[in-house]
Amino acid sequence: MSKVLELSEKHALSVEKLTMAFPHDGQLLLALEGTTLEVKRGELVCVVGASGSGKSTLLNVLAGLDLPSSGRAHVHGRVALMFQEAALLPWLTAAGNVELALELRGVKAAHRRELAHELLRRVHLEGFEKRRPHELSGGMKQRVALARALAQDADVLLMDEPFAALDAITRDLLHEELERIWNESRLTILFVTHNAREAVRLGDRVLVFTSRPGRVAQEVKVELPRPRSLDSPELAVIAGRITDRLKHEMNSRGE
Amino acid sequence: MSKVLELSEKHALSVEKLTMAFPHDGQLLLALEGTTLEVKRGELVCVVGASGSGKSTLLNVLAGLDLPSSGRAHVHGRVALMFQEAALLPWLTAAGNVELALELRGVKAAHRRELAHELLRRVHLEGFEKRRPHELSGGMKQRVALARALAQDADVLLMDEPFAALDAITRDLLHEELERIWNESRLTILFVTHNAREAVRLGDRVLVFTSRPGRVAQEVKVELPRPRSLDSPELAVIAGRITDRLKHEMNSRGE
Amino acid sequence: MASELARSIVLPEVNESSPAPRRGSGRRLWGDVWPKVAAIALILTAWQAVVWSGWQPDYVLPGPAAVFGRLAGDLGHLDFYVGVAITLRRALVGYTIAVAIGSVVGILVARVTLLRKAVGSAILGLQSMPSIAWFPLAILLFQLSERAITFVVILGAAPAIAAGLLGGVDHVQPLLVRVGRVMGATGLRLYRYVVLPAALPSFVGGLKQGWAFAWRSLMAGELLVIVNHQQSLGQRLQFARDLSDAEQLLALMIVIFVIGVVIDSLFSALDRSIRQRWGLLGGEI
Amino acid sequence: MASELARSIVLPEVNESSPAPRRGSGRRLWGDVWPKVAAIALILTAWQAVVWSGWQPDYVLPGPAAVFGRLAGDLGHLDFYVGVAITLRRALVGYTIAVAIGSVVGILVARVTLLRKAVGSAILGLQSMPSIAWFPLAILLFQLSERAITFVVILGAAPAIAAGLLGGVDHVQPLLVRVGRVMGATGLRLYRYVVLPAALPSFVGGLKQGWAFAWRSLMAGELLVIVNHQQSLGQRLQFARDLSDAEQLLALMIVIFVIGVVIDSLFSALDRSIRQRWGLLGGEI
Amino acid sequence: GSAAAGSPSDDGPMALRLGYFPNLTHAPALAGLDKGFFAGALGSGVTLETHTFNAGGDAVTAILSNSIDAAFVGPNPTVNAYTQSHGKAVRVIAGATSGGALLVVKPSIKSVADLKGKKIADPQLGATQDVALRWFLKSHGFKADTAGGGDVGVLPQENSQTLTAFKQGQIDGAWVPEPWASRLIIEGGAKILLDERDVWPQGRFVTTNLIVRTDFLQGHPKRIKALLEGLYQAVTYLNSNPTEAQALTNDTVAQITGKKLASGVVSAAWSHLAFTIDPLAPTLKASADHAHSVGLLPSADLKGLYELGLLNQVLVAHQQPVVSGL
Ligand SMILES: Nc1ncnc2c1ncn2[C@@H]1O[C@H](COP(=O)(O)OP(=O)(O)OP(=O)(O)O)[C@@H](O)[C@H]1O
Ligand SMILES: Nc1ncnc2c1ncn2[C@@H]1O[C@H](COP(=O)(O)OP(=O)(O)OP(=O)(O)O)[C@@H](O)[C@H]1O
Ligand SMILES: [Mg+2]
Ligand SMILES: [Mg+2]
Repeated sequence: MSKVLELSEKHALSVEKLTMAFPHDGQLLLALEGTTLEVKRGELVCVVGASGSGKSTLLNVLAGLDLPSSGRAHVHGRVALMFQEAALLPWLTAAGNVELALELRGVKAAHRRELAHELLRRVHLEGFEKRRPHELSGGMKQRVALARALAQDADVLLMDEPFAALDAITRDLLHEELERIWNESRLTILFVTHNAREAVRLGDRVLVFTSRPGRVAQEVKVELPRPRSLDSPELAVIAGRITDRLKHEMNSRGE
Repeated sequence: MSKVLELSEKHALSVEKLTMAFPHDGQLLLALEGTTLEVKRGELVCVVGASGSGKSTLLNVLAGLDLPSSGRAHVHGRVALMFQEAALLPWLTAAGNVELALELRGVKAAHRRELAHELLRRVHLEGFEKRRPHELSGGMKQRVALARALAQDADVLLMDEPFAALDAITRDLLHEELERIWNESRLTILFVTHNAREAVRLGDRVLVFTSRPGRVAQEVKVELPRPRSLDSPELAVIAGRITDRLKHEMNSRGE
Repeated sequence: MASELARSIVLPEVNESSPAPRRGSGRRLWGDVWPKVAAIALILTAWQAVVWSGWQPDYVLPGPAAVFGRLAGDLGHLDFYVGVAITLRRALVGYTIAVAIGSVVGILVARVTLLRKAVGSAILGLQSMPSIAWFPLAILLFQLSERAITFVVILGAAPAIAAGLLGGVDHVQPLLVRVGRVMGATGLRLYRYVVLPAALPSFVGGLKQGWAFAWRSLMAGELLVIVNHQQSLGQRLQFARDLSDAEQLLALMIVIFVIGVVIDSLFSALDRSIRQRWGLLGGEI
Repeated sequence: MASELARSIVLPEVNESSPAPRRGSGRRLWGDVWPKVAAIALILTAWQAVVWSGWQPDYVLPGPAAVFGRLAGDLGHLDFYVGVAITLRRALVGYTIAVAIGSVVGILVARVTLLRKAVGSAILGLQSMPSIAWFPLAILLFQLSERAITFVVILGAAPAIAAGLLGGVDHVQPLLVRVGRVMGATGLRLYRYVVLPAALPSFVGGLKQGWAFAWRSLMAGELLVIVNHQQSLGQRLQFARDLSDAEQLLALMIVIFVIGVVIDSLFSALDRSIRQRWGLLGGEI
Repeated sequence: GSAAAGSPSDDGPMALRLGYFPNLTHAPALAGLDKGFFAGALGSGVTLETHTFNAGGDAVTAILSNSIDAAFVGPNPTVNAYTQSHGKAVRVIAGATSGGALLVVKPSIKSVADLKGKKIADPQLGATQDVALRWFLKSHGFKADTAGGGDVGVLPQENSQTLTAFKQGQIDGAWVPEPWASRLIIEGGAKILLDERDVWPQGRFVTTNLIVRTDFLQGHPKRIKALLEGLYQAVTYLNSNPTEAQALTNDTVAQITGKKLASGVVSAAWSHLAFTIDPLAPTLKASADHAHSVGLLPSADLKGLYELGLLNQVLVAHQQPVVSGL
């Protein structure tokens, strides 16, 4: 136990030789194989990888939703997961979805409403509090899901392509917002994206996944000063390297 | 009738003073207001706009799924719509989803299987034919939806952020594939995206939408020779201009 | 796309969309009502036609006029309302308890794997047990009291309600459950906040079926204890049958039918409000 | 996030995931079976305990031994199997027709707005009509023939089946319907390829409830036509009751219950296969 | 009385659909069928189709809707069939059984006076036994309302339930037909307080009679006469071979219901029953009048109910005294 506590001082999240196999048609499909990675407390790590390379699978295992076929995944502290789909509860309003997260976290009823509205304001959704999911656009749903994930106020935040449905401008604003929140708390973030520039924009490190089965093929330390701009040439260079590596991965293993 | 026929020689799609209002809480939310646009036969037009600016609403009206509050929307010929969500039928396999589109189009049973496999191969999903939607990753689902939309072999293809869930490399491959298909047939495509560079990469023209209520704020003719590369500097310049315009739109109307 | 997918040649079609017409609420109401009126008129006409055709003598198949005359006669007696009230009270009491029991059993069976394996498949077994089979047990346990009737009603309705809930829980989208789990909802809280709301539509379906079971069990159960002369509907029905009184039987069938329709409209309103919330309305199929 | 969302201080927890244990199929089977066996044993023990307690004389509440003895006796006669076979045949015939009628009515009511407004709310009205109310009409239409029984069974089951289908159709995700429409499916094809498959889970629920209704109606309806020497289950049940033969009644209840459980297992298998396809399995709630 | 000339259709092959209950009180029907009396009398040109019923109401519905031609039923369904059809649909053409209804009570009840404050069950509100019980109570100065209250609580309920309720002590007695009365005595330890025969002149009152559709009677008088001949033989058989008849009846009932009655019950019940082809018309009329006077049923005009011409022809042929209707 003491060893674990000690570890937790440094690592918020550690994955060791994780393998995940899905049975299908009598065969096994390996989504992850021997994946190993570690994320320190307060770190913001981005994961990029080809479609189907097991990124979502990894997050699901880390969130405790699925059991791996073998290997270990530790998360120290409370976890929040923002799913790839918005996955809002259809019978609750936008605010209701956020309030539920607050309620389950134990926030008193008196504060919930106010806090939920504040969180929705942060994702630029004021005025849409009372709408139900089916009345929201794709990007709006994703932003509600972000507000809900933030509402959990977890120690570790797992995000699965959270800004995929957003236009460049809104995405930019939310990058800043996320960075600010991360700066202010000791939040640990594992951020999955398919956009190399976004990964470099946000991450302390970027992990490039191999194609299926997923494993860390390359680790890129991003040492650019923050705040970074998506359009800066230095960022573009690093992103280009990552994209190349990804291309190499996909060509060598076939997709 | 003859006038319509004449028109149809030139225009595959025309929208005139389209307004769409959603009632909520006693008020009306205007998703589209007085939107007017035309797409010529065989043209590939991209639409970019802020989240919630009515892009999906426009496509739904064009596909005949929703009735507008006022205005007109004409589509000449058969329409296929690729939804923003993958929207696969959960009880059918990947191939089954594609085959259903073929069947509804009238393709003989004998050919369906083969054709469906061919289409899935084109979206780089060989080997996943028999999987059901819940066994596919987010990007894979979107690719099945693409294959299904292509299977409809319509005259006009409406695409709602079709590549949002894909990594850069797969997206690149599918850009090429889409361009090839479009080149080979006289397909008309209206392509919604939130990625300005993608819009410039693909479109003959790019329409920039205002923030809600959506209207065409700017029309950018892209006169770069095809095939274009996402990384080319000329493309980046045009995309930058579009992004600026988008930013301007969002700041002026507030989002 | 090339050759295999070569587009069939079609003349250009014009899909034209124009604004949806709006109607006043008066006309809307009328639009809801007239089909029902027409259906009733149609049935009455057909019935009258059969009667006039002389297919059966009027004491076997009385005409609408006679039956409605009889019904009007019944409705003119206070007794009748008292009887209907007794029956409705019994139905409500039994049904309420059945909802409580059915819900709890449904949740337990859905939640506790062991329990599901042990008794899950017993639900349909119980449901298909006819009410009369329970009569002796009802008398054993509750003597000749109203509670014996209630017991039979509960045994009729509770399994259907449990089955509806169980079916709903089984078909909840796993993604929603995962959302709940990630938000830290476990055990009963997961049920309260995620699983049960998601299973609500199917549960309402089960409630509806449960009502039908409750009502039919009650009609049989009311023969268990004939306490007083304030004749309940079940008794009246049985007497009409014993007396081969076709007019009375048809009049009672109309009463039962109307009660069913009224109850249905309550459930329908509930169902519509759920569908409204879930955004399942308006998409004309 | 700042102050309002300041994280509560918690000791670091360790969520550790390790591989799921795999079990042999023999052990899995046993795992499915023993809870049922335990439940049965529990019930028998409780029953026996009540009997031994002397709460009721044994002719009112016979013990398990007596009842199973009686059941064994029944099972030793060919007659018994003939009777059960007759009942099952009637149930299947009536149920099959009810499924056909219920499905067609369900689809029509779901699809044709006019029809829904006209007769949609009549379904619960019909469902809550007790079987005995139909007896005179059944005799009128079909004399004292098997068809009279079938008629009663159909009237019992078809509304439940239609209601299940209707409920399912009403709760189909609009997005899926839109997908179908965009792919060019309209009218019946939209139903065949999209709406009905999507409504399948609720339809299966309706089929299950319909079976229970069919069976209960049959138990009553079998008294309509009594053929000597070929005792159907419904008749046996009634006679057991008429004769106050508690042993026989309990033995028959066991038979009915077992049939219900067997039928349930068929429906459960169907339901599981649907959930498997839809990816609704495995996510332990 | 238009039964003299048979119509042409009365000669060809045909079917006669006969309804009855698998019950001790229907012994003449059971014996007639099982010993072949009916078949023998009707001859090979008539196919005898039988239908068994459980409730009088169903039998009447069947006869009114032309699903059967003739049925053995109790007085209550007889009156219903006649009055519901405004005197048109059916006629009583013969009797079958008399007696067999008793008031049995807990042993602690020694006299009629002890009934005060007790709960007595009977088969069904408005049924023959219910009327008899209320009439009896009224004539002994007890008040009994139809709400189960008054000096004596009258609780109509099904006979099978009565047995259970009595065994459990929930009721103090019951006025029920056979074999329930005997079962209450033998299985439930009840004792007889009153045999209903004691309240009727000559100790006879109608329990079961044979009704036939009026059309059928008019169309096929020869067949009906043959049926009555068979019934005559059956009744004669029952009265002359009581021991054998008891066994036979019990067996036939068991064939239909799946269970034999305890032989003690059969012989006890038998001693309370009598089989007679006389429909005992006045007792039916009296019972209907009683029902009216205790406020259970509207008064009924039963004048044309009996059609005993054919029966009397049969009786005359056997040199028996003729019987009369109302
Ligand atoms: N429940 C499941 N059953 C079977 N196979 C699955 C399941 N979930 C995922 N897979 C398979 O595992 C692989 C990895 O899926 P995963 O969703 O983790 O990919 P991803 O990296 O998130 O891709 P994307 O970027 O497209 O979302 C895919 O090949 C997918 O088909
Ligand atoms: N069914 C509906 N009911 C009410 N409001 C709706 C409905 N559908 C869309 N809206 C509203 O219309 C506006 C435009 O939505 P739309 O989905 O067209 O946006 P979009 O441009 O596609 O955005 P995104 O890029 O986020 O997908 C949004 O404000 C949304 O809330
Ligand atoms: Mg993913
Ligand atoms: Mg959209």
